[in-house]
Amino acid sequence: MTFAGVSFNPIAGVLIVPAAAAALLALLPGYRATARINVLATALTLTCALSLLFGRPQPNPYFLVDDLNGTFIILTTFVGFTTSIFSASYIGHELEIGRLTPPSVRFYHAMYQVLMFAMNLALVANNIGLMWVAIELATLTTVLMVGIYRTHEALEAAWKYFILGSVGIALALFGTILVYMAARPVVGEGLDAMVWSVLVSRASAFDPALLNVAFIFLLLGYGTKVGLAPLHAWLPDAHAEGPTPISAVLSGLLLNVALYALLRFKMLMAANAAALAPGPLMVTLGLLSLVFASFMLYRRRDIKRMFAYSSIEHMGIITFAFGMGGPIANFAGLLHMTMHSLTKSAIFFAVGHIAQVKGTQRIADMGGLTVSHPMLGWGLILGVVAIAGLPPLGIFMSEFLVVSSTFARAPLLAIILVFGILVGLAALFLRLNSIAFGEPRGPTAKSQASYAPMFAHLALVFAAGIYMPPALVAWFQNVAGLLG
Amino acid sequence: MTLTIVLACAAALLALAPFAVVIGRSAAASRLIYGASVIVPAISLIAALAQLLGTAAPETVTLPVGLPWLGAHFRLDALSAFFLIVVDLGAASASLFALGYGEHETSPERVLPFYPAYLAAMTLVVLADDAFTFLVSWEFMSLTSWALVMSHHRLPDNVRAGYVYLVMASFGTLALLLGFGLLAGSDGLYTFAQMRAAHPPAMLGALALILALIGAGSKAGLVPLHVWLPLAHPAAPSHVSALMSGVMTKVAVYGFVRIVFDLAGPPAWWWSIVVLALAGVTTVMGVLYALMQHDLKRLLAYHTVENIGIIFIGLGLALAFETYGMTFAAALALTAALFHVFNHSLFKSLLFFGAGAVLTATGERDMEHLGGLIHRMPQTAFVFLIGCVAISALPPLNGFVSEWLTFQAILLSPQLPSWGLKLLVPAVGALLALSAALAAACFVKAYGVTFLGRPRAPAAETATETNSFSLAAMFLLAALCLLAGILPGLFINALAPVSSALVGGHMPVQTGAQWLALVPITASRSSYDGMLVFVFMAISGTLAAFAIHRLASDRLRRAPAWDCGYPDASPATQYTAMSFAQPIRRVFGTVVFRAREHGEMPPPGSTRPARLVVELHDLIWEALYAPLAVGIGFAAERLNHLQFLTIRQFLTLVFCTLVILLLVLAIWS
Amino acid sequence: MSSIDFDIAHLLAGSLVLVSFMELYQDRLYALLNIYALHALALAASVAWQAFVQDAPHLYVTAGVALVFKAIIIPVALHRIIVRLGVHREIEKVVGVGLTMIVGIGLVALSMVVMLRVTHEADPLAREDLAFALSVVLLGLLMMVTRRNAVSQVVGFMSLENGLVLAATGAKGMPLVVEISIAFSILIAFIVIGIFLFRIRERFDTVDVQALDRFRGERR
Amino acid sequence: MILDMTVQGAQMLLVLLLAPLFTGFVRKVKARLQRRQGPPLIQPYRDLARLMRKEVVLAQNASWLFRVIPYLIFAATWVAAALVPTFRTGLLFSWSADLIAIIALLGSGRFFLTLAGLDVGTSFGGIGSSREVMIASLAEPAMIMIVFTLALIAGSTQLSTMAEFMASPAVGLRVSLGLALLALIIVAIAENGRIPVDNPATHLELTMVHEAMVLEYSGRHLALIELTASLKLILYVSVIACLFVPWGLAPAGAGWPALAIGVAAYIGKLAVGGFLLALFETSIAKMRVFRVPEFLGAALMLGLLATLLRFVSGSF
Repeated sequence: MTFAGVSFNPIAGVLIVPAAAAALLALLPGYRATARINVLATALTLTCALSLLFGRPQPNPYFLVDDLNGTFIILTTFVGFTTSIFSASYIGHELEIGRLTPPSVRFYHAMYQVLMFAMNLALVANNIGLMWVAIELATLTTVLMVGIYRTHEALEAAWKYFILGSVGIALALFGTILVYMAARPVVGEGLDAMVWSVLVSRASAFDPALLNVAFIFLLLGYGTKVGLAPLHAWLPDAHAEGPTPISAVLSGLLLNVALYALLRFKMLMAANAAALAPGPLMVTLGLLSLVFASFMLYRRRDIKRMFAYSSIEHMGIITFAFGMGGPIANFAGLLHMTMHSLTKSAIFFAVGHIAQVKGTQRIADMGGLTVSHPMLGWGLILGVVAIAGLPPLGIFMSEFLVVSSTFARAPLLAIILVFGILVGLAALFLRLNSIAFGEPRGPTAKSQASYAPMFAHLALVFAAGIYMPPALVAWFQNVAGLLG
Repeated sequence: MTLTIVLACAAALLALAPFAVVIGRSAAASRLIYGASVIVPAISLIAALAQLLGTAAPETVTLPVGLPWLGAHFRLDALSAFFLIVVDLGAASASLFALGYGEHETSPERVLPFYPAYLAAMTLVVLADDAFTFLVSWEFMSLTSWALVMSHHRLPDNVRAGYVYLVMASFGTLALLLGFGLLAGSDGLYTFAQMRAAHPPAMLGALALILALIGAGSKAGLVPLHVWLPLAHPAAPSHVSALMSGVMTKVAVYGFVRIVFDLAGPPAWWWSIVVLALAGVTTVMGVLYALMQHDLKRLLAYHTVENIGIIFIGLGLALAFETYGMTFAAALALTAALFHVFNHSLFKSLLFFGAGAVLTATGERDMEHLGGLIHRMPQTAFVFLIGCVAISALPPLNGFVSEWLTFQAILLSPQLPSWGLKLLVPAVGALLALSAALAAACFVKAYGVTFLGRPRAPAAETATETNSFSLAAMFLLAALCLLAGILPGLFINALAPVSSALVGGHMPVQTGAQWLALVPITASRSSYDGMLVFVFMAISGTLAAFAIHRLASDRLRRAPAWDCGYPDASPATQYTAMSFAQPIRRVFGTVVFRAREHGEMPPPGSTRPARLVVELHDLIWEALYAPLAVGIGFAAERLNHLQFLTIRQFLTLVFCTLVILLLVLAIWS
Repeated sequence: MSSIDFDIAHLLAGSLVLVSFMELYQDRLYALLNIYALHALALAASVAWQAFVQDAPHLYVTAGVALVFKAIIIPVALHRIIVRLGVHREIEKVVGVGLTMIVGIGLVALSMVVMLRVTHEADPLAREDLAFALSVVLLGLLMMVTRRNAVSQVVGFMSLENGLVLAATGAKGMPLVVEISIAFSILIAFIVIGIFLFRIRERFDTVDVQALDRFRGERR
Repeated sequence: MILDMTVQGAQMLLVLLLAPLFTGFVRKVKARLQRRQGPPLIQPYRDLARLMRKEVVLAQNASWLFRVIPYLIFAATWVAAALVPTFRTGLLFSWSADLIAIIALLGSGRFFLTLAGLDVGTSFGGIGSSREVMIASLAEPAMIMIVFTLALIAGSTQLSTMAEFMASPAVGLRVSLGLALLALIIVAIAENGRIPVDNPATHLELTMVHEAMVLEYSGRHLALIELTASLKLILYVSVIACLFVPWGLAPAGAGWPALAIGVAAYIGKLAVGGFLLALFETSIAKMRVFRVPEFLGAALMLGLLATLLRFVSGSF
């Protein structure tokens, strides 16, 4: 589209801005301005993404924007923006207490932009090879950021993430190759056989057996990134040991991006009648992750690791919902994913500041937050209430839709689902009680936190739970229709 | 129109919450908030009364919030109106009480924001007309009351209570969610109107009943789902305890009635058996638990469990009669249940207010440290006594009337064809009678130990009468108890539209009978006239007093207590709550609680007094909940090892998953 | 394509699987490295052959990368590391060679079964190639899982990745093959460097031997 | 109407006046059976009169409730007694409370009496009250069960209707009736604190229940309580009489001769009942307090059994 005669392409915007910012941050000497540049760049990216609402470019062999990834792009850029604001104050504090050195701060911000670039690229890519490359780039970036503290724990977490991630990369690539093989006889050699929009239109003629094998590899490859049990191993440690903004981005965005890739291939599978239905596989993995993570929540002593497991739990629910399929379940899955991104990142904002004021991540060393730090305490409570799926916040709506629509179709699955949710809720509140209530424990120094991002997210979640604008609903329903 | 007013009131209450957050700590805050919470429910109460007594046609309103393509449906029919009256009456009186009581609140900023939201939530539950709105309001009600329970969070017990409460509440909500999912079907017909129209098959209806029993029952406190109730209700501030015990449990009853009588289709023969069995057990267990307590508020909470049992007995009978088309009997049973709902909301709130007044005056909930308050808090003592008489189902007060109606309903049940019911109903009747007698015993204990006798601790000696707002609230409820006791006909007539809407029939209009007597069936069969009994007692009592004082002596002299000649025994020689319950504990407790007593003799030479130790076991907790907790803990512990695997082992997991999936693929097709 | 071309491609791909088995069999690190060099060599050969058959010159690049980087640089680097860090020379196994072999054969059979379901219009070369590639991938994974030494696990990962390249090159006319192969080489370089940086003498499991139990997850 | 009024009034006065006499009669017979002279029949009246004239000695910390309670329980019991058909069914106000309500009225009487036991705050008051509620907690359900049985037979809970039905030949001889009668007698003994449950004559502290509760009462209050006790006794006897030996009861709207017969019959029944009670009391020993639950549990079981029989088939 054109603004004031200057031709402007939003896709280019969401890609070039972060890339340029990354380069700038990498080259620029000094670290003082970096945080501000970071915020500025993400804000710019967000505006570019929002301009997608007013018109989107034609799909070409490399890039595609439809309602599905439009949702993801806007969500990603928005959370990326708020997180950068949070990260400014967070990193500032880290710098003060000397956990981070100026060079590492520069490195951090550059990497942040690279990550944004990679995720946007993965989202807008129309070429499955490109998508693969982008997701792997994102993974490797986060690996580097997880290890940024250089402590033994951080390095080990990063290493674990790196190794498991690499295997995931390999599996995903193999799946991609198989898809190409399946497409080639039908579409013909060359680029077209990797262009998703072409693939999905011709998928009915593909060789089902090849597609099946391909999907299994893709499910495992990208499922590793989604953090589905039993492929989840990297996730808790990466969340716990990396800087909190990265935990927020990981939980809020990267998991979604990987899930997005899965959804694309699910659509591909669904387009071919003879291939095996992707639903049951996703349902199984989803339930497994949900129940497993809910039980893992109980023995957690590290607050960030606990919420990392809760992310696994919710990715399980989302995967389950998309696996069930159908207009209601898909809508619920989409809604749940959006709400989870917002809520979980808000929780990590709160947790980051809490860990900073308490000087530790051990749950045992924090207590009575509502007394010592009311804003943080109540913010955390609100977040946990939301993440536990209690009304009137948004996640309740999606869980309502998932459970009620499932129970009529597959009662047993719904009962397992409900069981998992309940177990998880009990664990979360068990910890919340000791963190937020009772006599204050640990240092009670005031924190110079930036509450704006946290409460902005929570306000959005709350609003969505009460009232969703019809336009958004129509949008989501449309996407649900796309997903079939 | 009415519905709009009511919804506006709910909205106003919701709006109060953020306002309370803003002004939370200021001095005038509590007066302001509670004052508003008196007025707004009062308005809504008037509207609801107009709806019920005017027997207007149901109104519906749909707001564009909530589930997007559905909207929030609200409906005000006779049933909703009745329960709305219960809710608003309780809310208004509680707020009135809190106008005075709130002054003593140590951390008002933790109570004020949630209180109005809680009231609004209860109102919305009763009005909701689609599954989503219902569940949102329902769980929001739990959430706000949880926050109120946590308001005194520095006591570890309260934190634990809040935890158990929230988990149980979510459990119930999820059960209801499943039930609604069932009734709504796969294509999501979430409005109650659609569910009514759907006529679910018997199988579905049955499942819905079970889920409703779990969901609503856990909120109402049916045994064995009651465990959270005696923990959470006492933990909250007293006016909130009153609302939770007196009103929220009734909202749960509403949920049950709405689902089972209105939505779940025609009942099957065994539904009533399940309900009656549970209800009978609940009734007796509740009162026995209560007898074992010496914490005043916990005792009251357990009595709520008992009364919920009585209500569900009525509902179960109504189900049974409805199953076999005995419309009239069903109407009688249902009316009895609903009337008891109303009565219990009155006197349970009253009693919790009294407990609150005692708590503020003495700082004590433990009866073993109280005593003799009747001298220092005469007015509180008086209204509390009325509450005790009412809840003990003694004439001429209202508790008796509803239990009497339930008995009448039981006496109609021999006509039931089902053999299971033939055997079950008399047993339930016996349990009901037993619980009535035990309740009387329990409140003799509660009142006698708290208000009568001599102070057992300095706190009780220095107590002073509570403030006038609280007294006003208590006297209001006491007056209503008396009114409902001596003129039950009026209230029962008001219930006619409800029962005719639910079971297609209602009791005969009561105002026809002579002297406003209550005639459920025919005058020759059974009748009761609370007013006459009351008048006779008043007349004969005053007559006797007058005659004796006139004709015989009216001289009076104060002297030390006689006590068979033992001089000035210390207050410690009085009967305590535990010792008062000892005979009953010996009779029932040895079985129900595995109660054991043994004396602890001090070793020779030590001056420590010998002590009598009583150990009680909560068998339900030990048999049901403790194993569950252990099981989950065990599973968590086992799975936790997966956190500590080496990278190679994690890779092995990935590898195995891959191989398994490939095998599946190889085998599949 | 003529049958002789096909047979040669088949032969090379098969040899790759064979070499994978030889890797599984090794119990000395140096020998393992040599075998891996052989593996890479076979890969290079088969890629080159593919380039010739498909007359896709860009594949020669991939072949070259395989030859230079994987067959020479990496083995030498690992050799150096072993010497420098004084890693134990013999390979710790989780399960015995025999069992590993049997499982490996099972995996090859599995990949055959899975791939031969592929209908016949996908040309035979692709099918066979894929079957072999899949077996190589699975064997590489098996190696990573059943070996304790970091070095042998790296080797396992690298042969897994060789399988990928084999598949990619077998996929006629697939774009980005070269880029992908190079990207993967870089990835492997990272891993090797990581091993060197973190002084991983024996295992992947931790960045430092005595840190094995002190720093893992919640144990702190 | 006038007649009804007078009859109702007469009934109230009759029970009130006869109650002490009946108590005296029982005592006399007991004394005779024990080969004693025994007090004269009118002794209870003398006691009441003397107590009335005495001044009240009130414990220091006795509350207003303590002073109100005697009148309360007297009123409750008297109203209850006034509604039991003694010599004529269909009393003017008999419909204002059916049998369940009458039992409940007695229940409220007991409720307040037990409170009185706790008011002064002495150990003996506590003993009395706690044991009383224990006894009541079993006696009341038993009584309700009995009412169920009779109500199911007579198809009503109105005493008048029940009595008329019992008088009618439609009753026949029924198992459940026998069980109910047995249970009712046990309950009546327990409720009135007679041997073997309690001993109205004793003041041996550890065995007494009713007397322990009223230990602190004196003067007119004590008089009222004594009067209430005898009212309760006569009430139970008349209930038994009108339910199980309803013969001679004048029907509603009957003329003077029938009424005369009714009164005479009632006096006769009282005499027999009193004699039997005295005989029973002299021939049995008081049981330990914690045997009482078993005794009453038996009554409860009997009542429940009778009700079940009625539920299962109409023919029992």
